[in-house]
Amino acid sequence: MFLKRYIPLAIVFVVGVTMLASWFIPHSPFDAFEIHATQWFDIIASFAMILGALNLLKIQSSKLIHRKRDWQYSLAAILGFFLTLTFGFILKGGHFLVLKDVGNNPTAVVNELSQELQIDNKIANNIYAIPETGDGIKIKKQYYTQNKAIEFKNRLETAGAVVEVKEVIWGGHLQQNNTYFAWIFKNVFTPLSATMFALLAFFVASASYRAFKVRNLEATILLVAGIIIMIGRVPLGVFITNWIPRTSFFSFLRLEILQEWIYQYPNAAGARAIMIGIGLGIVGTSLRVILGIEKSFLGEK
Amino acid sequence: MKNRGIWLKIFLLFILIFNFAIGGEININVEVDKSDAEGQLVNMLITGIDNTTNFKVFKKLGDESQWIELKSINKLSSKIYIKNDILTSLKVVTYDDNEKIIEEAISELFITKAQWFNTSRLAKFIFLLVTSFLILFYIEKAKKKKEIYLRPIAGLKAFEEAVGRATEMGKSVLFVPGIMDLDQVETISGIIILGYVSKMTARYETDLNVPVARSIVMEAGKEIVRESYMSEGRPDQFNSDMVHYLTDDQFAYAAGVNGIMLREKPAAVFMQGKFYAESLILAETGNSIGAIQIAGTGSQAQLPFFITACDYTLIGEEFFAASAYLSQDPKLLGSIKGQDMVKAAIMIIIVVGVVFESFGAEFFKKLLG
Amino acid sequence: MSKFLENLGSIDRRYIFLIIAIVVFLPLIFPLGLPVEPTNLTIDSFNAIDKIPKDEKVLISFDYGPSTKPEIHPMAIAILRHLFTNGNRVIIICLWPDGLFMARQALQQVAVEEFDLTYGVDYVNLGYRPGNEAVIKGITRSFPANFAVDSRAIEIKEIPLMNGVQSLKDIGFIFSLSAGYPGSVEWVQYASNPLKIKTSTGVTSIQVNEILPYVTSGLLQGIIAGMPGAAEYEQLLVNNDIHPVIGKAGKSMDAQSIAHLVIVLFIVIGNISYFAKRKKEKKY
Amino acid sequence: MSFGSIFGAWVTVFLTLAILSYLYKDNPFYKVAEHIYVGVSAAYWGTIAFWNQVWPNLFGRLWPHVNDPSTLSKFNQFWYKIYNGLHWFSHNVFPENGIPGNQQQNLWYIIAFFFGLFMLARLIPKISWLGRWSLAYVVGMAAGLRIYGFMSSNVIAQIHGSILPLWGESLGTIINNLVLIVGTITGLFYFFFSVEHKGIFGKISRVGIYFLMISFGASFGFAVMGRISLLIGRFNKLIEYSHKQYSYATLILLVVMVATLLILNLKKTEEVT
Repeated sequence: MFLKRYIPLAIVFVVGVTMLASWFIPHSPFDAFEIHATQWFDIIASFAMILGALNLLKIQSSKLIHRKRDWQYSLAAILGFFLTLTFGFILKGGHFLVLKDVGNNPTAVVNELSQELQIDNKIANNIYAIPETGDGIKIKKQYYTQNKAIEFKNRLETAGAVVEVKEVIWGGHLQQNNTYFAWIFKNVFTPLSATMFALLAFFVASASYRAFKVRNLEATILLVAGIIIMIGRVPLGVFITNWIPRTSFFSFLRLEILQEWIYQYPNAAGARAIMIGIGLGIVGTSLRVILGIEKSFLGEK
Repeated sequence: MKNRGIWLKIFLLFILIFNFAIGGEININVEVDKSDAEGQLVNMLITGIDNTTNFKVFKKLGDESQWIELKSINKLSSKIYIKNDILTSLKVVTYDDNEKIIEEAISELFITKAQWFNTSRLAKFIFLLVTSFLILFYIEKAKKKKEIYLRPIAGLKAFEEAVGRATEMGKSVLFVPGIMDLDQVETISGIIILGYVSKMTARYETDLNVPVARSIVMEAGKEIVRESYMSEGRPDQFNSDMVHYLTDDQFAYAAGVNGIMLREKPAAVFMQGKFYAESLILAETGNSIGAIQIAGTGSQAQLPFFITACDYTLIGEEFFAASAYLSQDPKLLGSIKGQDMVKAAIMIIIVVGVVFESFGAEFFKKLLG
Repeated sequence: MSKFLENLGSIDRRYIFLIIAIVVFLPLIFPLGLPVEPTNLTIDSFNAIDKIPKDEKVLISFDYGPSTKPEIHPMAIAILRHLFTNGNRVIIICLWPDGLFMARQALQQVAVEEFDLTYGVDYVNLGYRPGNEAVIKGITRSFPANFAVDSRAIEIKEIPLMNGVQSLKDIGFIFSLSAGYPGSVEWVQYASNPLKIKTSTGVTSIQVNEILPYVTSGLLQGIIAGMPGAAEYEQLLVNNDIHPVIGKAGKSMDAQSIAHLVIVLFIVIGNISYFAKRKKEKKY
Repeated sequence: MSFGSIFGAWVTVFLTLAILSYLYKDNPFYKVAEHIYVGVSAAYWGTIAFWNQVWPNLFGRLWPHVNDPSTLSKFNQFWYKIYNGLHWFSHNVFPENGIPGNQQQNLWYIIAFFFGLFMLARLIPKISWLGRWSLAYVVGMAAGLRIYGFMSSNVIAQIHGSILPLWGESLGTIINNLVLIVGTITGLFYFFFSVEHKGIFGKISRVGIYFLMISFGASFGFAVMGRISLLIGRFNKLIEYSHKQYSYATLILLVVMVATLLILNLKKTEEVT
């Protein structure tokens, strides 16, 4: 009972108070609290991901084993999961060459290189002046498979160069291009998230069609403000009210000026009231959590 | 604290005039700025030259040997950040037009110490104390006086109605606790609201489906839903896979939840927590399957989309007050009343501030930093 | 008639999706060249660039990144086309690290593919230097001190375009492509105002209000404001037959304008049918 | 054009069209894309979390790379023996002599290690209560961390911004300031919970609601342009991949997918009638 109830509440109180105090005490160790506290959280969250992944696999595989509806798609999810995991931890790719020495015929080496990648004068004159002792220069072309890299190495060696095949180090393979992981990011992950994001263009239209109705005064204000801003921000809006001269007293009725005024004053006022409300809501909830008044998320008993 | 600064300025001014008068050789004074919050700021003043001659300032840390040039310093008197607890000294060197050194001056050694209280955050500290006091005061008051009036919030009244509707139609209730992790206060609030909704689904024996985007939220969700089913005496109804993990990715999660909505066709959809751009995708899909949708969030940028696409929306502070409303726990109701008093104080501060500002007294606004 | 109006109110949302898809897709293939009415801010900027004497060198600063590329990159393409058509020589520097990639892409498209100019003579890319406004302050005194080599690691001394350019005082016109800090504000405060050099700028639409005071006080010759501004500039290039066809911003603005108009039409139709239904309910 | 990028283009086009097909209705293409997306992204973020968080910040701090293990202190000699066990487990993940990257050793992170393990204890029912300690840490940290940020930026900064002069300025500025002040105060009245919104109080909060509605309408209208340009970006990508160098990926896939959906539709209506 003590372990399950009071220790967690004590942890919440102690951690909450020290984190809050760290904002007001610049003296060490408090000044580094925020960085370490958030990194501790990231570590806990990363460990917890194992639970999430196991839960996902459990549910998808139970759908698969019991042939529930749409089980074939669960197969796609599980395959996608393990494929990405292998690219993350087992199969890396990202092989590249390091040119150690040019040998006695540098021009042959350079034109061999220029077939494979775009060479400009900067790289060319670097190649001529390779220092003997250094660890050579890295050729900016990476290959998924090792034998592709070896193929290019042999061609360079016939031209007299001394070349070494190397691999992107583990941990660095996430951002380098031509690694399998980067391929998944570029060709699977980015199009899916960009297209999901783009769906919003359709939903903005259907939501405004359905919701912007002159039901009552409030809905009408919502509608009028929305339309003025929408039209005022495209050249069409400028076109519609171009007849009002800019210098006249009524120039604020020009759509592009009116929309700016609405956005900067009434909208800002409303937004400010909501922000203060949210700020107080968060301060209130956080205080209730730290002081143990709100403890349902830790389980009553 | 304040007046020492003025004396300092008069003293430095005196040196400036004195030096200038007799054209004495160059001098560099360094004084640790006590009023600075982090205690890392020093005031540097170079005397004996005017700002037409080009000069450079260098810094040397106690034990190291060579001087490091401070490139961004180009004014004779400026504030410089110096790392704490290291003996440091500054040097100024003047050059003529073709980069030849004319003369040099080195300041005495000094050391900056971090302070125990960040004085520039005093106003915020006081505000925090007042807010906490008001909230605690009204919690104590609420414990004695039982009933506290809170104005009705349409969205919260609709909770029971939405779960009831799902039960009649034999459909499930879908609860989305936002897409962020438990390190956000809105997610904590979302999980607490899940506790109350799961009490209702336990009572009405309705199917509950809680897809989550973070593993920690999954664990907290399982914990609170199990407690709700226990306290409603329905442990048999509880199945831990009600709360299940989809993915950490924002839009993959939205795609997954869309899939659940289209195939399971829940009759009631709750979206309570922190949301980003995917809010409208979820709300529009929920609307396309004809479900009652009740959203609640503190994410200001998403409120317009929830307002237009959902049946009910808890706007900002209403979302954070939900747990007090749903529990009717006197302590929580008291804390909401405390928050109201803070709002009243804020309004008074604004009005008083506007009056002062209109009559040109700017000290009031400066108090708030 | 009222039956028709009522059904109008409950159009299947998929027709709305279809209309939006068409309205956004078509202008990307067949640009309608909707009449873009250039506003004064863009015209002032266009005229200021058009009036630069042929032998004056122009400095362009690339201060934006991939996230603000849709709004700012079309401006970079447009003014490079304008300057190269007028025969002006261009020196490019970048105060944002990503600005370097944006500059390379723009130069590749305009200077290499469209105008086939020679690097180092007609244009030079001095690359990115950290230090924000300190870099601007530096080049008001001396270019070599801050840009010893260009973005291809070639000594400044060996670049023909750069000899005779000791500092910003030898530059005729400055154009800042700015998405925030450091950007046009810093260029006005540390370069154009103290040295009295003619300057104009292209910014994201959110910044326009912050930059407007500099135009009214004469420190800036016009502003290209966000994507609408870029579309207007492209239209001006077409009107003055500097470039045959409108660019990416123009096409996107076509799609934006029609899409916005269509959404407003949906709202109007929705309300008409809403009133038709309410009128009918009142009768019974 | 290497095979990798052509194949990549085809995959990109297929997934883009599969997600867009969801607008028509739930169909096999969307189901495949959705499930692939969920599976891939779960493992994707898991990998990133390990290589960007756990590997450098936890293991990197417990066992930073040491060039010559013999120079270690007595305690560290023993401590790095545990690391050798991990090294035996996987050479890729735990390279020789500690984790590269210039982290200093910080043994406080053992506590974070245990909080992480407590989380995993949720898998074993008997000791699953240990997980509550980690939850308690996370919630405590969240509460303590967010109070200051929201109090200073949401509350105090907004109060500071609302204090504007109503005298001694141009008429235009005074009107604008008045709108800002009245809007903020009446908006706050709407958020009053413990007072019944009736009488004068009701009228003020009604005005507050009007300001809130202007704010929602305006930010909705403001967002429309941004959302449309996202779709423009996707269509530009589809147009780019419809060219010869990508062997007409968009055109072919579009025809194939639309045809399949029509056939599926016909088959479904046959079963129904």
